[in-house]
Amino acid sequence: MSDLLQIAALVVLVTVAGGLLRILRGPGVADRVMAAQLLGTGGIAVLLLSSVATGAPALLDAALTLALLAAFAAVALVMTAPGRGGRR
Amino acid sequence: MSATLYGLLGAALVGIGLFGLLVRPSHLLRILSFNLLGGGVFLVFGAVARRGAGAGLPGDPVPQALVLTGIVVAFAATALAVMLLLRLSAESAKRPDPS
Amino acid sequence: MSLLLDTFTILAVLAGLFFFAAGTAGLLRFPDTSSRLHALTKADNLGLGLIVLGLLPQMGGVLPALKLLVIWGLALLAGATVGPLIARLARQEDAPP
Amino acid sequence: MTGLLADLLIGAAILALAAGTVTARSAFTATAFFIAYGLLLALAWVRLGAVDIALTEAAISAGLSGLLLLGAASRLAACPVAEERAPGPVLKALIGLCCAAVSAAVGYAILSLPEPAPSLAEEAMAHLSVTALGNPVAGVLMSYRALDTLLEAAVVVLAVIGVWSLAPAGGWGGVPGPIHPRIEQGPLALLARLLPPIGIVVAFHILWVGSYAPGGKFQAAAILAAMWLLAWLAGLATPPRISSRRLRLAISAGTGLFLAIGMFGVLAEGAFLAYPPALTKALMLAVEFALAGSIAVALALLVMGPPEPEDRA
Repeated sequence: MSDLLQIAALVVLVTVAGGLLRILRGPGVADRVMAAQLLGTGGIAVLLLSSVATGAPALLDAALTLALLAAFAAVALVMTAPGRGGRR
Repeated sequence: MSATLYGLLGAALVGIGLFGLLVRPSHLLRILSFNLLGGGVFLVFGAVARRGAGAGLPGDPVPQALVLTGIVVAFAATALAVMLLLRLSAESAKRPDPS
Repeated sequence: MSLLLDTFTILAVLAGLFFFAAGTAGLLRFPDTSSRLHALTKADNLGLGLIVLGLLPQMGGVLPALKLLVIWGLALLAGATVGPLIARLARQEDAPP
Repeated sequence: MTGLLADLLIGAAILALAAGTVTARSAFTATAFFIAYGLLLALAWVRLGAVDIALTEAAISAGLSGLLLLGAASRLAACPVAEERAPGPVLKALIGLCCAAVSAAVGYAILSLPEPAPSLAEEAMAHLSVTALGNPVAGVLMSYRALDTLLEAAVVVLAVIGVWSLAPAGGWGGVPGPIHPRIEQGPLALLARLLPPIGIVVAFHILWVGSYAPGGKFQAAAILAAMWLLAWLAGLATPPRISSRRLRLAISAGTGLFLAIGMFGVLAEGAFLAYPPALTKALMLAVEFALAGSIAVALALLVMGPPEPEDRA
């Protein structure tokens, strides 16, 4: 069971790393914000899966913090994004 | 194994951060680069802590505690640097540079 | 009983992984921002939701399970908030300046 | 096997994001990379067995730094600062070589670390029972590296004073930072009303749990600061004027209490920051709570920035 969950965490990590390509490529700000959001959600999933796989309940708290702060970071990204037509 | 790997990653980040700090003219990018450099140093500490695992702990708590304080201090320094930069930009907006 | 629960966990986590993979593939392959946003929200809400659902029986207690649900709720809240903001941003970007 | 693969993936992603930050064309893109880098660094800390640091990294690098730097990037785009010329290609190549040499030297040092690794883990665990704390990192922070913690709290207070002293003429004593219009409806208004109460509960949980498991004052403070900033962004909470005595007291209370307890140690036990055995846990918890509150206020004020001139606000 624990091995399977560890492999599942790895798979999520791979998809998150794939999503990073979108951050790197852009082109718009919206795309980068989306990829950052996926990174946050994926990070939460990885932490949850490894928490159960390795029996480390502290990782749940880490996931909780990440869930709070990922929402915060995404809001910050959107609020401060370069305005109209800001294709960078 | 993972300790060495992240240690080497830290070493690479130190180089990348230093490069950005010296090469990029943008002030904000320099602040970011400096933070990358700092992150590299923290990772080296983390690698050393991980190697010192023992007594039922996943890592030596002393370097870990140092990194913990280091992150907060680095944030305070970054905030001060950013605010200095913003003040500079407000000043140059008030008095347009003739050149 | 435990075998049944384990099977449930594996199935739900697998389904969650599928949505994560699909969401990322959509984020990478879809041609425009709006359809990419569509793909992302699936990965976000369903992928994490199914993984949380699958892990629930493995938590060995009501309180950790509750914490797990709170984490999912926060992710949902964040997704629901940021989704419309991203859509607005994307519309602004597509519109001529 | 899965562990090694995960390490390689996380490492490669961090490296790519760092390179992206340094080579990005616009400051906004670079900052977006930097936030993603902070999130991944948190995962790296988990892999290194340092959950305490992972929590701090997630809260500070991804959350607070993100808002600070993004806000700066958008304000700098509005009125840019004169920059020096970028170095030419030859000089760039030379600098690159030198930086690679620095990296190689640090890498060589990592590869030639002594075997078996020196460690203070045994000693830290042996003395942990004295502190009555179950979390070794918190124990280290509160007992034999207490001076670090004290100085760090003082540094944060000093940084706030530094940021405030950047107030332009006519701004001193005013409300810190730009003023955000109140957002009455829409998704952000909802989030700014829903998230802070949950965040405050989580922060207290992290703070309390910190005495026996990963967590503690810094992590809790960063979460609390983020929640205040969220309400500030949505225009729901206006920070008090920096001339307010209560605000100044809130920032310095934690450090002041820690200092006072340290001096009490001189009187009671004959050494600075020595805790009387009977009171150890109570004193440490008092310091933890006071510092969490003070650091939270200070961190949020660092992100908000100095007050702006009254006439513009």
